[in-house]
Amino acid sequence: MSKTNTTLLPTPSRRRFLEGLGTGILAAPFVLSARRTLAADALVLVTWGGAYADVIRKAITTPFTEETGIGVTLVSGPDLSKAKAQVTTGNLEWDLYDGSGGSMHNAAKEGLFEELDTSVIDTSNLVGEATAHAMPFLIYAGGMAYDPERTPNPPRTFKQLFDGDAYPGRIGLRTRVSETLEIALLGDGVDPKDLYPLDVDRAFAALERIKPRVAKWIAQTPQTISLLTSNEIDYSYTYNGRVASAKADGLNIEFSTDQTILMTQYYSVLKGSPKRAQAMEYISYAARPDVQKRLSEAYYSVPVRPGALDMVTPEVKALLPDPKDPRTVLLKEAFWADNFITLDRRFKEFLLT
Amino acid sequence: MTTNKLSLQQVSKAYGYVDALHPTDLNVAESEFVTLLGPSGSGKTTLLKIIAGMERPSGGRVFINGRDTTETPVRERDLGMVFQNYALMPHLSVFDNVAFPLKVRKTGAEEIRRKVGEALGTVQLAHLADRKPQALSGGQQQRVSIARAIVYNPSLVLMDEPLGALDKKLREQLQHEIKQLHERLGITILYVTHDQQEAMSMSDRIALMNEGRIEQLGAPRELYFSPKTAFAADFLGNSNFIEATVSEVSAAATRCRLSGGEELLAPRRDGVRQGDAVRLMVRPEHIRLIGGDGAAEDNVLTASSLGPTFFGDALEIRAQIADGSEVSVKVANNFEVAAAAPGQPLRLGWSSDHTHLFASGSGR
Amino acid sequence: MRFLTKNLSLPVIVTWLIYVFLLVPSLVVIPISFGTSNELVFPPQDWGLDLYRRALDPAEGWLAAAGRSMVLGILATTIALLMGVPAAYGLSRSRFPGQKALTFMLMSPIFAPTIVVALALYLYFATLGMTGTMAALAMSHAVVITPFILVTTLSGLKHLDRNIENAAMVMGATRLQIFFHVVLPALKGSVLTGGLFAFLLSFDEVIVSWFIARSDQPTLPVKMYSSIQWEISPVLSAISTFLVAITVVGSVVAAFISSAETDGI
Amino acid sequence: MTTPMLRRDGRTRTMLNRLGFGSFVLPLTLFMLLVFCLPLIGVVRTSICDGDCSLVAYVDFATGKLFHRALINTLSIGFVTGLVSVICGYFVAYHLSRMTARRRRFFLVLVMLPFWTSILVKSFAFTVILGTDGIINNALQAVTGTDIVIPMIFNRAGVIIGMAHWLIPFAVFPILSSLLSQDKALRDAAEIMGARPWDIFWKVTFPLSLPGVIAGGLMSSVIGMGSFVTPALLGGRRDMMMANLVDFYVREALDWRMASAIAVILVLIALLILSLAAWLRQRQESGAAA
Repeated sequence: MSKTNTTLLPTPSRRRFLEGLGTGILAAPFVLSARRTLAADALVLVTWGGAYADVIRKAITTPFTEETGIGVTLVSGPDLSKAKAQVTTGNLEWDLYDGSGGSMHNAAKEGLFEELDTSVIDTSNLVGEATAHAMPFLIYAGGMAYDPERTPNPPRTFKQLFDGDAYPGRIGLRTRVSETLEIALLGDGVDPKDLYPLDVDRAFAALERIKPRVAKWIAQTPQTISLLTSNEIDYSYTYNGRVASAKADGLNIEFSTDQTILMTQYYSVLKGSPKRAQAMEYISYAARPDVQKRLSEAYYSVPVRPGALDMVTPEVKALLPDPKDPRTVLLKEAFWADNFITLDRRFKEFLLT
Repeated sequence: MTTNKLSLQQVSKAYGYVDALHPTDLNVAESEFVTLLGPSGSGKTTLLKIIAGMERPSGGRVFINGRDTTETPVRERDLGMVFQNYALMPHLSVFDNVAFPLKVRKTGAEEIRRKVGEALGTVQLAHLADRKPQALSGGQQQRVSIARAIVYNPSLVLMDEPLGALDKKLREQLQHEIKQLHERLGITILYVTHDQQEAMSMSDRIALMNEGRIEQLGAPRELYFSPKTAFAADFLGNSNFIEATVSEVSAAATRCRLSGGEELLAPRRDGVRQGDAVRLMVRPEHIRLIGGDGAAEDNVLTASSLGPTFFGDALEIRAQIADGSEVSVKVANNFEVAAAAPGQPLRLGWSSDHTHLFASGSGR
Repeated sequence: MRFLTKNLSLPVIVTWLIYVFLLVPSLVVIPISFGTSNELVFPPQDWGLDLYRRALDPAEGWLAAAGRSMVLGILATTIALLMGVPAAYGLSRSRFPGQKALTFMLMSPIFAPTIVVALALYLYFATLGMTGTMAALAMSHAVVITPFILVTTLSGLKHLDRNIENAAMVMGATRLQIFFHVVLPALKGSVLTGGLFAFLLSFDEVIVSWFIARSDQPTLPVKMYSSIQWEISPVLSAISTFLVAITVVGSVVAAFISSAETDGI
Repeated sequence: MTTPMLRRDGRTRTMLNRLGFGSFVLPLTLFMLLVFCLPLIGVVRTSICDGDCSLVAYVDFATGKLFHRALINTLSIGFVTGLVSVICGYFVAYHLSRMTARRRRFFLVLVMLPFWTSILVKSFAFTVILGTDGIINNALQAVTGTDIVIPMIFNRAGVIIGMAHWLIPFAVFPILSSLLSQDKALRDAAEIMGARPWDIFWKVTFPLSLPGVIAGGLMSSVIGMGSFVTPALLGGRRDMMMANLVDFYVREALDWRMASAIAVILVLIALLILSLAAWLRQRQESGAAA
């Protein structure tokens, strides 16, 4: 906890001096507290922009406001460093944070988030797994996408993907250590139920083998689709929702639901938010089965409440992976919360050599 | 038969509808020092650029060393050039600047060293060979530039107002040096200047240019003593112009009448008839002040002094004659100044041989 | 040395290839902008103006972001010009100990990697509680672009005849009067060029803005950057095409209007 | 700015007069001290003190294989990018310097057009042009009648191409400026003395433009060393640069100490390169004067 209170210039006198300089001399006429101009009573949710924000707005925030009267303002560009800056300087711009993966849990360790109020939010009975600070609200599936015209016989599981003799072809994988190590172990033949805790050395050994076939390690999600359509890669590790919207736009692209890795998107409340109670209410609402059904149909996500999957229309359900399928893997966030930093570094070193 | 180092045949240049240079002929013999003299805008720079190849002539041919070079690229014309602003390479040492033309000719290192040494010796700068040009004075820089222009023995060296940026003292010294260099090495030089004294003191021949053509071409004395036009008379040296009307033309002389009633004699000139309006010119140093009633000259005018001006080596007295125009007289500096105090009556006399007659309206 | 512009020699071919290299990516984007798909596809299968409609739809926020970037660019360029041009003049017309070090310090943002500048300013303004303010954003951009104004102004000053200033000084003008009435008018060309370049840099800046800008008021590049986390919307191609078209048309018009054949950059 | 005040207030005026030209430099100096130097000092401080104070980040950097690789990548990509940008920039600047001012203004707009197209869209455009199934490779295959594929993207070449595309204008400006300031008489003189265009270029024009070349090269390589979006989009797995690591440690690992340490080292490298260039130039100049 002591770590979060540190800033780049920690001594109070120094800091006050700088504040005086900054606000007084440099910019007195311009300075506005970042917070002040946002709609006074609305919750501020930081989330991704573009089509994703449209989905969230349609499926969650607009009905939420209608039902509760609590306004929600969506801003784009979640960034943990900004969250850290806001929390450490006490100058909060956001209330709710939409994040995923190991870095989110790392941030929770740094003390950036409020603990979830379990009297408001039901953190049990979930497809995913809630932590003390982060509540799942959206589950999406990572798996193999391919061009059915170019590749009539694609690998449908990661084990097949790693079988270069039967399934030769250029592969696109992510530069994220989480997901990728899971893929490696599954590809190497590990049974999904024995996956965790990850056998890290075995995973890297498997990655080493497949390295020559990986045409691009993709940092930006859009490239998982554009590189496939522009024929730079044959098998792309990407996400079912992403493929579904590309298909809807007429692109020749298919997604294998035979084996997928389910990943969880979380909501957390920024430490010290003055709207903590409303934020908890919002999170609770987002996980409600009827909201999950709407989200699922708009985004092709797997509902976080077990029952909700059966409420989804059959057309959408056909495109969703089955969380009960033994081949499906649910990414274990607890593992990554503990190992993200060290493994990411090892992964980066692996990439560089 | 000796070939001219430079020969221009009907060279002309037009920019759009403007004739910058009318068809012009000019020959420069080997070892000759010819100066293009004229005011700015007279076409001398255009002519120089055509010779150098930096401008294409609109018509005519340029021969250098007997070879038609009208279409030859600049670099193959075998010319040297000295620029007003020196145009020394700031990134090269003095030695390398002078060696430049030899290096681009792929001359051997040993020969370069010898020739550059000689050239720098000629301009007395051998001791500064390692300096950068910026570390040199203006005069020294121009000497480097001269050394660079002669080191490869070009057929013809062009000098474009090379002394224009220097002060008077230095200018005179370098005039002398260039002249000596010319005589000692026998190089052929085409020199451009607007300074008539510089032109007269240095040149074998002067091509006086005005309004895009050569107005008169000849030895400095010839131009000075026998200017063919009022412009030539006016541009070279100082001159007094007097408006008059021809009253009588005889075999030996022309008699002219001034509007004030006086009559003056001038040498006979073809084409001038009785009744023509003419301009008479006499140089200030040819006019004498005549004391008493002595009438030792064939041309005499009475005038009223406007006062003397002291020039150190001489004294100039300005005077007004009967028709109201001004005449200046150059006398020795031991002249009794009081005699020329403003308002004093003066009698001016000069020989009719020193009187030049031009048709009115010619020149400026 | 006419060989590069007149005859078709190797250097000419290379030069034009470089122009092609500089322009072609922008040109590829143009046809994409007239497609109708929500995915980036080249060449588009159907043609239409949907993307432009979306780019210009106020609800999508692109116009607002572009306007914000415009204001920010003008603000930052103004700050940079107000401080950079006098500073360049002062530096070029005086000699004092430590001048080289000072010049280096003032130029150093050019040579500091952008990510470092971004991190430094981010931590700094976070400490001051100023992240997300327009003031912080404008000052950050000014830091990044002022050196470019310094460079172009200094090079313009080098070509300026100092005797004109001396003449003005003899006539009794103060340094300030000389600066405003003699130097500035003569420097117009290089100041304008520097200003334009600086404005472009500010308009295009992502990294610093990403850190400093307020998340609900992104600049155009930041909005572009945050919109691609999930998909690259082809709307971006419409926006790019739009900007390119405005620039080209504007500059052609400007070139025809301005008659002064001032030399310089 | 401060001008209207100066006219009225006599005391300020005399004070400023005593300061002389310094008063022109003062505002920017203060601004840079407060909004650039102070923040940079903050980074240095954070690299050592983030909660507790220690040099652990630097030790980590000195010993970590990841950092060594990223360092080598940064240096080599920066160097090659600077070189490519300067060479391409020279051709363009030379072309620009030999045209009328009005034409040049138009061409400069062309040179700056890349600025208006976001790298995000451009990365796709580059895929369309340079990719396996891209325009160039398809054309090559059509012309040669083979399956030849030149990998130009998602590798080191892709990074260099993408960065040069953005950095060429940065190189063009200083080179153009030094070309335009050259006295045309020098080239005329060289030509009259018999130099061929090639000689004139290499013996006169190019040496005189060296300051611009050096400035453009330094600028483009240092800016190149600090970028991370282009390598992520157009590079291969090995093209991770120090800036990518700064980005990662700031935004994902939230380890600002490490991020700051890497940033400090990045700045030190830039400083080192700059002083090396300054030293070389000084040596060359003083050597010439002696």
